[in-house]
Amino acid sequence: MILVTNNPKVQGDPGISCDKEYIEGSLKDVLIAVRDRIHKGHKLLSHPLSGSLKPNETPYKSILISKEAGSMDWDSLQIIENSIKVCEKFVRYPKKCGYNNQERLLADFSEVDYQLIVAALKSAADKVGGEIL
Amino acid sequence: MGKYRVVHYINQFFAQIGGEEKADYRPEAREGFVGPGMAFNAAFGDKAEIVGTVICGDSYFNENLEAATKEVLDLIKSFEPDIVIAGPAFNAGRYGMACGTVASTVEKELGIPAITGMYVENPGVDSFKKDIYIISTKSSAAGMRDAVKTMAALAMKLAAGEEIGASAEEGYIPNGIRVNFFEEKRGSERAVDMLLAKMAGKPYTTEFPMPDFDRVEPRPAVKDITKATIALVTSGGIVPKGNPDHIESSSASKYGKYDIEGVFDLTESTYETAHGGYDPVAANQDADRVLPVDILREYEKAGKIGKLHRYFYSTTGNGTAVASAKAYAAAIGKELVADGVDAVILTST
Amino acid sequence: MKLELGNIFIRDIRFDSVSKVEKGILFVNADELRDHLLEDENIKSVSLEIARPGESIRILPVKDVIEPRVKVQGSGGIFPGILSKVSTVGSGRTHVLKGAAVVTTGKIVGFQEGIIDMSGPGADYTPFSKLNNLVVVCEPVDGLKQYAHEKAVRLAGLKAAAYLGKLAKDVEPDEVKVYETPSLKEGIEKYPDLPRVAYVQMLQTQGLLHDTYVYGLDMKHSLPTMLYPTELMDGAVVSGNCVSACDKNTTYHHLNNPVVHDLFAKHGTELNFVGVIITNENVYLADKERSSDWSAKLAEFFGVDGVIISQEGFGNPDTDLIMNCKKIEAKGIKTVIITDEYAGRDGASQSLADADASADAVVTAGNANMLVSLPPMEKVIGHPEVANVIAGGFEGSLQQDGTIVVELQAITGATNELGFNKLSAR
Amino acid sequence: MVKEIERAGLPVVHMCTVVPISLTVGANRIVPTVAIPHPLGNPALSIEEEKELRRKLIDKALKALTTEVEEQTVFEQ
Repeated sequence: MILVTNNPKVQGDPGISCDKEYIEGSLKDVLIAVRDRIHKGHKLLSHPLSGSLKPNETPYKSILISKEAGSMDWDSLQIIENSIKVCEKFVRYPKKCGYNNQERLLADFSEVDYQLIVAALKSAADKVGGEIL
Repeated sequence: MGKYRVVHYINQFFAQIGGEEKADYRPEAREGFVGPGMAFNAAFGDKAEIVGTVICGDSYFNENLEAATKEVLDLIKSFEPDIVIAGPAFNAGRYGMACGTVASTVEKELGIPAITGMYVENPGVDSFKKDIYIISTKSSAAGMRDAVKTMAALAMKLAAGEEIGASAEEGYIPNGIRVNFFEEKRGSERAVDMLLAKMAGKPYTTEFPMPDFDRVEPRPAVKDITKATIALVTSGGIVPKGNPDHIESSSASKYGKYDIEGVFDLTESTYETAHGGYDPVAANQDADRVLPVDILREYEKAGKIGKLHRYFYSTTGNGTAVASAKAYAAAIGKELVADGVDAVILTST
Repeated sequence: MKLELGNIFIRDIRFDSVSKVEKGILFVNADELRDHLLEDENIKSVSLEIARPGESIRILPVKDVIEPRVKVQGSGGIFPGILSKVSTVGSGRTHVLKGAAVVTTGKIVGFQEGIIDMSGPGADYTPFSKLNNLVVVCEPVDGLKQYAHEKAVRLAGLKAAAYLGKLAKDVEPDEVKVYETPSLKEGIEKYPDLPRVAYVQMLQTQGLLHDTYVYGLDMKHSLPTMLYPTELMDGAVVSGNCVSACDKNTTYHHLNNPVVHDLFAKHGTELNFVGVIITNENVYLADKERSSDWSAKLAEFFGVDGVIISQEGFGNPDTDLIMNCKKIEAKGIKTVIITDEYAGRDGASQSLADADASADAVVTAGNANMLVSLPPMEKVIGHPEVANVIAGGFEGSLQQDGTIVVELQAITGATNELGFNKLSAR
Repeated sequence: MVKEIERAGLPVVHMCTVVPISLTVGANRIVPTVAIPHPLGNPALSIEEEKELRRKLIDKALKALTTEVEEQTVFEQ
């Protein structure tokens, strides 16, 4: 399993011991990196539009893909392409600003993304004997 | 405030000039209303009035599209209207195309709001529903009364610059722009009603149509491939180096057409991809990996195919968006047929 | 399973020295309720406010809305597995303070969201503007983590609702409605000629601030299962979902699930309402596959002719929705899905993140990206500065005169995907 | 796009990596290709091997164009 993320909290958590690909960039950059991996035959394991936060709200995204690359997976492809389209639809609109506490806001977005991917990792761990957590 | 000035466009039949035998009737303007215009005037009450009617035969219009449009437009303009109403055309195909052309050109070139009315299966609907409001009518003139009522109401709103509601409220054919409005029943009750209809095999209307999944009949196979002219088309975004036409990296609104006379191989220094939907490294190194010009030239020389068409067409769009490229794909298709191409190899990434 | 719902119509809510329900008025002893809620050591302070229909009041950010109910007869208590012990609810008799609600607000995260305007144009979009609301504003103890904070506010809302609900225990209801679901076998015998219908309810279960609890169980850890519809009316399903105000299902929505009510309205006459299949919306894709397989399998097993599928939330649940629809249709069972749209502010973008030809009967609750302008209110309960970061709000959305321009998605319950409202789009 | 060109009157062979997409967009003659970033090539091969790969795919495409079909058909081998 490979965790593609731009969330420093996810990247920095030693408790998440699977392979990580850290993206220094935007939420969309993470989606693009995952898309390119899917084109190479990796499978999507968690939904790229995790959470109900809109792509022009939260800057963070963490996505799980398979470590193995086989033949290209059509379902994964469809989901990532649709997710990129949704992202593009939202980022046309101005980003929300922090009203007085940008740091708190970013920390909260980071925390939510972190918790959502932990929930996905738990689902994954149940299947592979818990070795990844 | 004075009455809004309305110009009405109708064909030779509704002007009571004649049927098919008079379909070549040339554009003509008359003061005031003609034929169904009377019903419109009645529906406007004291809010508006038809100041002039422009008449044109359906054959004349469709066979002389550019000239007729200009003539009709000039006549309409001479009345200085606030709003233009074309038709309704019901299920008459050529009349529908004329009404759609007139109304959309009036909006585009004169900046005056214009509407028309058609039966949902009129070919004019698909061509123009995104450009203008087309009121949904019955298939024949028996639906004139309802059509006039709905068209007049929407026309008055447009003339006054009022906000236009959802298609279901105003009666126009859905144009892909989603507009909110309040239904009479709540969503759950509508869902129960819809399910009861669906289970009983009765008609119902979905509130959100899924994207178009229609099909086209396969064309006959090429009889003799060694004599055939084959054209290359790609949605993989292959363009001459530097992307001279500035094809956008995704959901491109245009396509590129490139001359490959004398080109035998696409190289790193001559071609690249403009596509943003995949990792471009492999395609930039060797664009033949997306658009196989090299092998087709080889086959052309060896007589395995008749000829590689002189131009290739290129656009971007990930697989699924290939479906949305409808308008320009139709244009490409037309051109290829006109140029005598026999078959197409379309490559997608 | 049979439940009698005794509705007591509430037309006003007031603070008083004694909490009671009298002649349609809900009196609340604020100190007593506050003390009750402060028993939770994670809560530092509680303030209570009243917001009535038509008043110039804006509440934000809203976390949950809960209707006060009490179990009068039958097994179990309201909110089983959370406030009451885990025993099956949905039968006997339950009293409801109809027209009243508890609204919780609290800034759990920086982007906390949800607006309820009690008057003006915003009031048209939220059903909660028509209720007499007791607003519970909770402040957590310092340094409380988000998940603990969410839980504390969630429980405070449920406890406040239960506290008010108890006042209805011995009050004579203004009307009594009876809802009954026979067993599968009885149903077939009783209504041999009616089409059999189930309701597939998708519950938000992605993780922090995106969770739903069924008898206290975090639904993301469950396989799809079935409920008698009346179990929902006793609080079997509780919202822990704080994100996407317009299309999250509050606990109030679960208690008053409109699909359940509208199916019951035709039960025994035009259809045979068999029951509710609840399923989840997990982030992990294999979970989505498994859960949709399971909901289709349950629908097949119940031998239904049709199902209504409702959604909760934005984005990836579109994938669950289409999977459920496709797999259930593939079993030869007719489906209608209820969703909402994100078609952009101009309404021109593709509305859903997924699509399939089998989804040919769709009910939409409207375009959540539509802009609305909300004029200032005389009183704001909660945190007005939150408007600028609220989902659907954007930079500068809080204007100098107090007007806020937001997307519809900022308004609590505006595009509810259970079909609670009349708002739609074409 | 495939559909519109075919509608104009020409047989089209769609060379596409993801067959389900091709089916969705309504192609009638489909030849599956190598990978999204390089449908008709493979950077891991030598230039000559790659050309051979491309020839094979083009052969398949030509065969598809000269084969009568009545419904959506995937030309595998």
